[in-house]
Amino acid sequence: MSLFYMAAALFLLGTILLGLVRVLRGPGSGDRMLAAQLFGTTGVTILLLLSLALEESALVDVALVFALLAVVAAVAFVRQHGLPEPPDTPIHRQPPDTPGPERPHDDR
Amino acid sequence: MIANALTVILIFAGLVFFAAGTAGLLRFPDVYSRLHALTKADNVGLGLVILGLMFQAGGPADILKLLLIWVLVLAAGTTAAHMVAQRTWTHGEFESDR
Amino acid sequence: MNVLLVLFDLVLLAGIVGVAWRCLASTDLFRAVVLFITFGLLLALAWVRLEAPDIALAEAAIGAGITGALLLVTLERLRSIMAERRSGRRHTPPPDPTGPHALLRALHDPPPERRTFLPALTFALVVGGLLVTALWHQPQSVGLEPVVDAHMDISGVDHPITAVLLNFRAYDTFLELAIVLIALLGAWSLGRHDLIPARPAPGPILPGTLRLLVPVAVVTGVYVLWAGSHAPGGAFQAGAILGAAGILLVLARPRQLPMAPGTPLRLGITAGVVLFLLVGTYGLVAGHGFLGYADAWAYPLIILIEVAATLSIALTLVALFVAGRPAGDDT
Amino acid sequence: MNGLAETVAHTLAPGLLYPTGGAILFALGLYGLIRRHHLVLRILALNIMGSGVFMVLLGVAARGEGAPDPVAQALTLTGIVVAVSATAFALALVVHLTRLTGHAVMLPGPPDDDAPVEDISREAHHADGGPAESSAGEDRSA
Repeated sequence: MSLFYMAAALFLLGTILLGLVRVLRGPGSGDRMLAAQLFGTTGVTILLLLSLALEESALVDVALVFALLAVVAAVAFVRQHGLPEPPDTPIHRQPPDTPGPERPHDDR
Repeated sequence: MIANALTVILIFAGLVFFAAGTAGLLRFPDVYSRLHALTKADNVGLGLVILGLMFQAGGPADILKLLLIWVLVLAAGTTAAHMVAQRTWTHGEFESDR
Repeated sequence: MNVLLVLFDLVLLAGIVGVAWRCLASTDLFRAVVLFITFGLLLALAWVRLEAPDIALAEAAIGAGITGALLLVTLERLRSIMAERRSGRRHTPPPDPTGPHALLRALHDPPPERRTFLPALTFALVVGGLLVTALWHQPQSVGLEPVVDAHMDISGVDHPITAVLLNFRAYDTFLELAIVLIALLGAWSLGRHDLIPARPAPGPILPGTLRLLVPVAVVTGVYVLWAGSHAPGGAFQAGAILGAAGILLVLARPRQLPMAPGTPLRLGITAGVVLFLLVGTYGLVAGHGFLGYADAWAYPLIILIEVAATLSIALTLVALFVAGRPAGDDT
Repeated sequence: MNGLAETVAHTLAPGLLYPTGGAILFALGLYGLIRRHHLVLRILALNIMGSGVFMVLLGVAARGEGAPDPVAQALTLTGIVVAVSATAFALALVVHLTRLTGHAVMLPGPPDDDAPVEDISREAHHADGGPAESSAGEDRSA
């Protein structure tokens, strides 16, 4: 059985590493934050699987703490960019294929 | 024996959902559709894995702890998705200072 | 099983090193911070593989709860300070917050210069190579595990790490609490805190989540503190969890930070160090040496110190997050 | 052939694999610390170096059979809490510096290292404000 748990944990670790592409590529900061949040959920699952595979029941507590505090970074993220916008500010949404100068700089 | 088989099946189903969530995160075109990966796919995947692990739990306390973890992750995922979506909606997908 | 474990280790280490590399290579600071949050998550998995669930617990609370929020709020403070300075300049047109060049550079680090490439690379390679060589040729030793194991019955607790932290090497823990306190004094010496210049998202969702999360966090903190006497857990982890819950509360408050009354706050922040010092001095007077306990009293004293240390660490972490003296405090 | 397999198995044991990874992290953080100019990035680099040290400590503690060394784990635990409070203090200093000077970038030194000390003090550059120095910080380090 623990072989199966370990394989599942390895698979989930692989999905985290794949999902890193989204953090690296963005393009918006919302995308990056979303990906980090997703890693939290996957990390909780990996910890639960490892707790059975390695027979270490304390890992359930670690998973509990991760689940409990997963939301903190997201709340901090929302508190960014709160300078009061002038009332006539247009919501500066632009189509993703416009190569505007404020496109996030990608240095790869 | 049956418990083991159920665990394997449920965890396997959960992994499929995780894979779907990652695919969604990578392939969907914009933030709003990528939110599905967070709020739906991964939370269902975690739910299935936890359901599978419950068959291996030692006692009612362990089962309750696993359930609590799922509830907390659900709450965190919902809140985070809501806040990321709202912020993207009010500030635009690309900020001007990066 | 062994092959899978080795594969897991290799993939995990590759991920950790890769994430650290991309984090330090980022020109976009926000991206670097998100990568650093992911780095913390992967590190917690590495600590699990190294049979250190205590460290994983602390890393989970600090990496997921505290560091990420701290860095994101710092970025926001930097951005708003720079925006203010730029708009206060006389000869430039007022910045257009939506304009392309308005704040382009605020949270942006230009790629490094070419001329530092070779020296930096050589230096890092030499140091890393020396470290790896030293570590590979280190003689095998059993460490201090047998010594700790032999003295567990007089330590007053059943968990070796708690025994080391609060009995065998209580000195370290005492000085560590003092260092955390000094960091806070340093932050306070910089003056009043800045408001976090943003509103939280309006609507019922965030308050509703808080109503679920904060009580559960308090219960979890107490549980982890209690578990520390016989299983992974203890004062640091509990303090980090409670501190993260406090940071969540601070973040969710609209606009204004909670006004902590000065005196109780100071008492709580210094409680750990003061109590540790009192107990240590008592041990000195009673003839057990500084920070020594009578065997029969070890358990209650350890619990007492741990409770005080948890309170101090939690309050100090929240105060460090707010970064600045409490408002309405004119000393 | 047998010896080779044994060497590989020995090398891939967590007690040797993770300290090596920790050393790599330390070197990587050192490299980033030298190369990057933004102070927040430098703090991240210091944190990565610290994590490398923790990984070395815990990896060495986990070597061999039996339970890992609890003293090394306890030291790492204190180290993590000290690291997070030091990081918080450093970030507060960066915010304060930005409020005073208007930027959080540590500029590279002047091209010739023998220049008089006054030339390195950048606060005068930035304190008075004006169009001439509008982006001196970015231009010099770009």
